[in-house]
Amino acid sequence: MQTVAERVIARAKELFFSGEVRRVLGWERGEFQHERIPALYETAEQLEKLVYDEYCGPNLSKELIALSKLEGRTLAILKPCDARSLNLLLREYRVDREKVYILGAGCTGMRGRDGLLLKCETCRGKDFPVFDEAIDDEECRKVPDGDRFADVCRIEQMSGDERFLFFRSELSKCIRCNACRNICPACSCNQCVFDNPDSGVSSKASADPFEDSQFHIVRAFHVAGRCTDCGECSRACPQGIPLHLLNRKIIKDIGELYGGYEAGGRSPLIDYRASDGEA
Amino acid sequence: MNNENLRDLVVEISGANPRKCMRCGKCSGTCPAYAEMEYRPHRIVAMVEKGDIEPLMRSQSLYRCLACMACVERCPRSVEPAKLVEAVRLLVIRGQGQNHMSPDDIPQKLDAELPQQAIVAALRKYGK
Amino acid sequence: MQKIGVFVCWCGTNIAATVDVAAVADAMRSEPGVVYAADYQYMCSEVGQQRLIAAVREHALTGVVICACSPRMHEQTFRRAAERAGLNPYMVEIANIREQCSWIHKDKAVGTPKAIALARAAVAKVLKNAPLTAGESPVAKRALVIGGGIAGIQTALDVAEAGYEVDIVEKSPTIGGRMAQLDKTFPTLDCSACILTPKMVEAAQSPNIELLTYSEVEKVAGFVGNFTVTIRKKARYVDTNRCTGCAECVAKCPARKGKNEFNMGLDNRSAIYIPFAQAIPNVATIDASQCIKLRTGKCGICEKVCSAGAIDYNQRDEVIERRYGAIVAATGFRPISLEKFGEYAYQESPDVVTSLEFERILNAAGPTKGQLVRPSDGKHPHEIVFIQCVGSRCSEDAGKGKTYCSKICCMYTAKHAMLVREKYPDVRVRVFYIDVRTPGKNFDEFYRRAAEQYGVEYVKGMVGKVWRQNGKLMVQGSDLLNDEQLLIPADMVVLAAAIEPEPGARALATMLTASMDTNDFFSEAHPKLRPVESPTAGVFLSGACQGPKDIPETVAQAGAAAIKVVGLLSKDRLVTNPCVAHSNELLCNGCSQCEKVCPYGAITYSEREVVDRGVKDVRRLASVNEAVCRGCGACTVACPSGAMDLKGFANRQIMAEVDAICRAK
Amino acid sequence: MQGEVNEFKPLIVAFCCNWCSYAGADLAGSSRLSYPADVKIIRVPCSCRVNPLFILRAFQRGADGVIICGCHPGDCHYTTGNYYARRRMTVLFRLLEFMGIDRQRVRVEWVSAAEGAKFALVMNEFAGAVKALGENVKLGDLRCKP
Repeated sequence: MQTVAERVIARAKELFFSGEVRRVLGWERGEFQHERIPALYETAEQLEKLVYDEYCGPNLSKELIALSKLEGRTLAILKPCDARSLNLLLREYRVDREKVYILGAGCTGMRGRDGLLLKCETCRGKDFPVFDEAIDDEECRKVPDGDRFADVCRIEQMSGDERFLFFRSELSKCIRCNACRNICPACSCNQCVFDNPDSGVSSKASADPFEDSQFHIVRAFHVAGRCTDCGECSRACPQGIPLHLLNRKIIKDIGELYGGYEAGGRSPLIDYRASDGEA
Repeated sequence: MNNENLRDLVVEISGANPRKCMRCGKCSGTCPAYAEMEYRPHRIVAMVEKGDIEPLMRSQSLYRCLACMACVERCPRSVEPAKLVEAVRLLVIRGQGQNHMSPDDIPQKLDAELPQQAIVAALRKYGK
Repeated sequence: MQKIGVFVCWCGTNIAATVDVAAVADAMRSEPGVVYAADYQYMCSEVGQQRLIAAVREHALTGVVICACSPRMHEQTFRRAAERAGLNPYMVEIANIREQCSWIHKDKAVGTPKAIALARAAVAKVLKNAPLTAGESPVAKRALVIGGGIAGIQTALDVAEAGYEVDIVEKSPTIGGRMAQLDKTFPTLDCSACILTPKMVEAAQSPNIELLTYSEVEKVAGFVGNFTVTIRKKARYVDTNRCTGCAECVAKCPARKGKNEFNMGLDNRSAIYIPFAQAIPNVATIDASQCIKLRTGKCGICEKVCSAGAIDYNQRDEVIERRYGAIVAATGFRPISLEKFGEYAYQESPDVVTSLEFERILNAAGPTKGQLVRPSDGKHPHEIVFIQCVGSRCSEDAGKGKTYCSKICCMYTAKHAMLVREKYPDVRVRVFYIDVRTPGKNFDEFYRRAAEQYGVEYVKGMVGKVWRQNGKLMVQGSDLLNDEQLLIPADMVVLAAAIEPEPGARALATMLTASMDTNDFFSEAHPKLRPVESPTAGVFLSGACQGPKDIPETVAQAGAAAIKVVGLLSKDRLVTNPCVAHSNELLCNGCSQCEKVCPYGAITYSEREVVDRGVKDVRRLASVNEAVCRGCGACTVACPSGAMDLKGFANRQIMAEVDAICRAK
Repeated sequence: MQGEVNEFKPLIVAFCCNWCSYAGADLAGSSRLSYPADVKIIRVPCSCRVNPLFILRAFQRGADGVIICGCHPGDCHYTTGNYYARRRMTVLFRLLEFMGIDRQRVRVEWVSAAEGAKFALVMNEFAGAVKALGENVKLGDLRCKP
């Protein structure tokens, strides 16, 4: 990892100085030892702060929606999971491929304050579905064999009332800060239905407690068949709500019922078979 | 018991529905025991539907039915006449409060020449 | 500021008996936006409509709610009335307080509050309605008839007669269909070919009719007035322009093992064949599965003997695409398979035949040249048993046969029995029947003649079993009226097999998006009032594909379908449904989900400039072709941002209805 | 009489497609086949028009059960709408169940225009099932602290 990280930073700088790319999207150090914040570097001076290490958890792919509208190419350092998210954005025409230089960065699992990130415990794989070049090594290609549906299965085993109490206690923490929505690479609407007065569901402040749970159900449904399972919703949530469980439940169901999907391909929810089972 | 109650009982025991009969007579056209019966299969269905169960219970026709189930197989309306016959037979047997035949009796009655269907049919006819 | 008027209809006592109409009107007066509410006996009457018009004018209403029968009944009526009053017709909403309320509830204590809830929902919806304007789409002045039997021929002739062009697509090499296979027709006993072939010739010669025989429909796109149909013209390996129909090739062809479809497989035909003498077009067709040349490369005799040079072994299927304004399904019927009716020994004995096979046996152009002989040994039969209702009128749980009456069997069986007795008085003919059903002009007289004058013996009862024994067919059946079981040593048994729709009809219905019933007969738009129209606009039904029927009924229905087609083609433009999808470009993300889900290909994407909150931006945006969109709304749910919405059933409208209904709690 | 006053009346929202199920409901009406007044029908062009938002909104506003009725698979007036609806609702219903919401409160049924009797039967059955579950409190307070 050490050498991979050095090579990634060196290569990013090289591409910047050669004029191949106009700017570099990466991370910089935050206030805390384990904190890395997305950062955009446009000068050589700034670029000295570029960091790539085991704390670079944040998924940068969504930033490229805006960046690909700027003049010139943007170099983005993407981990395999981030590249999956970008792939979705490319396939949905949200990012202009020509404007992005994807530097794939090998990853051995990212850490946060409490150790290995949740999404990394059940890493979905180390391949880059889309990239211009990738830098990794043997160690980076090892995939941990965690079962990403273990938590979903555990909850499925609980009684209906237990499940209800579990989600009620979790969702009751929601403060509607929209961090989950803002970080989610599948949540890229110009304007969210929840911010649109014409949708009939907009609400700046929740009028009743149900609205927050409705927000999360609808959000899970809107990203159903498109979610790349990057886990950023749960990582970003300041209240620690395990929001990824809703998405994973849907991913698991779609896998069992309709044979799964790869985000960016035709979503199983805009597809059908005459032989599908009944609801 | 009045006619309607008896009819309902026969319908309940048999699980068959005589109202579905369209009076085509295919059961009687099919029945191998037709000649020996006082009441023929189509008539039996009609009698059950009407509630004329008592004359049926007294009739030997019940025991002429071979329980070969050909009428059940061929009935285009799936009325299942043989099941109605069987149900009436059961009414008679239950009324007598005894079994005419129990599975224990079978071994001594076995005969290499006897078709297995006949054994099953005998149980259907004489068992409870 | 919206001003809504609410009109509560009594529908005589249909509504007023179980809904307190005055109370409903009263409750509506306190609903937000409602400035006028009234009740009246018959809103759909001219007087009722005048009241609506007067109220719209007097109170300057901007929207109207009618609490009455189902919108499927009178939505159009009230929209037109609103239009006459100067209101946009789409500012009308119906609260269905008859079918959904007064008719299903027994008293006012239940009916009135529910009617109020339904009325509230309609008011809530209409408050969110926007005026809509119907668009127009052009009509392609050409009709397509699928199926070249008597139904298709008659429809095409009538459409052509009215001056419109029409194509007949027929999957077999000739038009004529089932009627061409019949010997005589009931109840007049005139020769089927004699009355059919002039019509076939007329169709071939009409300048307005094009026959696409040996062709099949592959794909249907578009909508009423604007169908685009892909048709595969299968390779005949014969140039139809050159072939003279001399049949020299047919006589010389060495491959003679093909099943003769025209004779129901009772004899064989050559690999190159003309189905029957009066076939139209009268040209040869090579059956590729039988032809030695096409299978092995050797032979080529037909090419050598053809003086016209019409044989072309290299011919390929041709795929053409045409535009039509209207499509008529006339795909016909076939007898059912009898594999589940083993008791009649149809599979075991060649002397047990279906009625359609018997028809061919009686026909002078049939396998026996019209001689009544047993298929097994060619001997003259002395005893024939006809069995009716074979596979018809079976209960659903019987696991075999059809639940319906096939309708034509009683009459053709009487016909067959009569023909046999007329020509061969020595033959004893018995008909086993469950009921003899002869409604129709001169039908019962015909049946009685068979019994009384021709000595056909009708036996009330059913055959249970048929088996072969000593060169005879033993027929065991019941004679219910004589209370006996008959055992008849017969020479032939004729089964009146149930009829079913042609098996290709299901796939066609899917292409046409026309609905079918559980038996695969095409459904009508209304079983009584729109019997020749499919629920899918622009698709019409002719003949037995809609349900069992005899020739006169088929011809009548074919004519009715033709007039519906003509009515449609006579219009230059059609008014399109304005309740179509619409994309809000400021909300559209350009993700293409809607495009992928649209069944009509109505959504396209393009890069366009938008001004979003004062900022110019070029974005990839969806747009809806309103002439192609049919308003299903699939895109509206696929769209995560809510950019895609449906006019007339907008998110905010449905949401308002939900809210209003839930307010009842 | 006292018992009837206190009897729980569920509120049921039924989304019916215009071509099959709404017509089936009309047929139930013209055949005078009764079903509970608790059922209120909203007409939509197709079952695929039903947005999960509508269902959640109904629950939010106090509905005790929501049923979506469409044409039988293969019979959709728009060819494919009910197939999409079937997948969407399958996924949504499973998610709701996962979150502890009674599965019996939501249902999809295929009712053709000819099935007036089935419509009445389905509505009677569904209303009965929802009534047996009692008032829907869960969806109303998924966030409330215990």
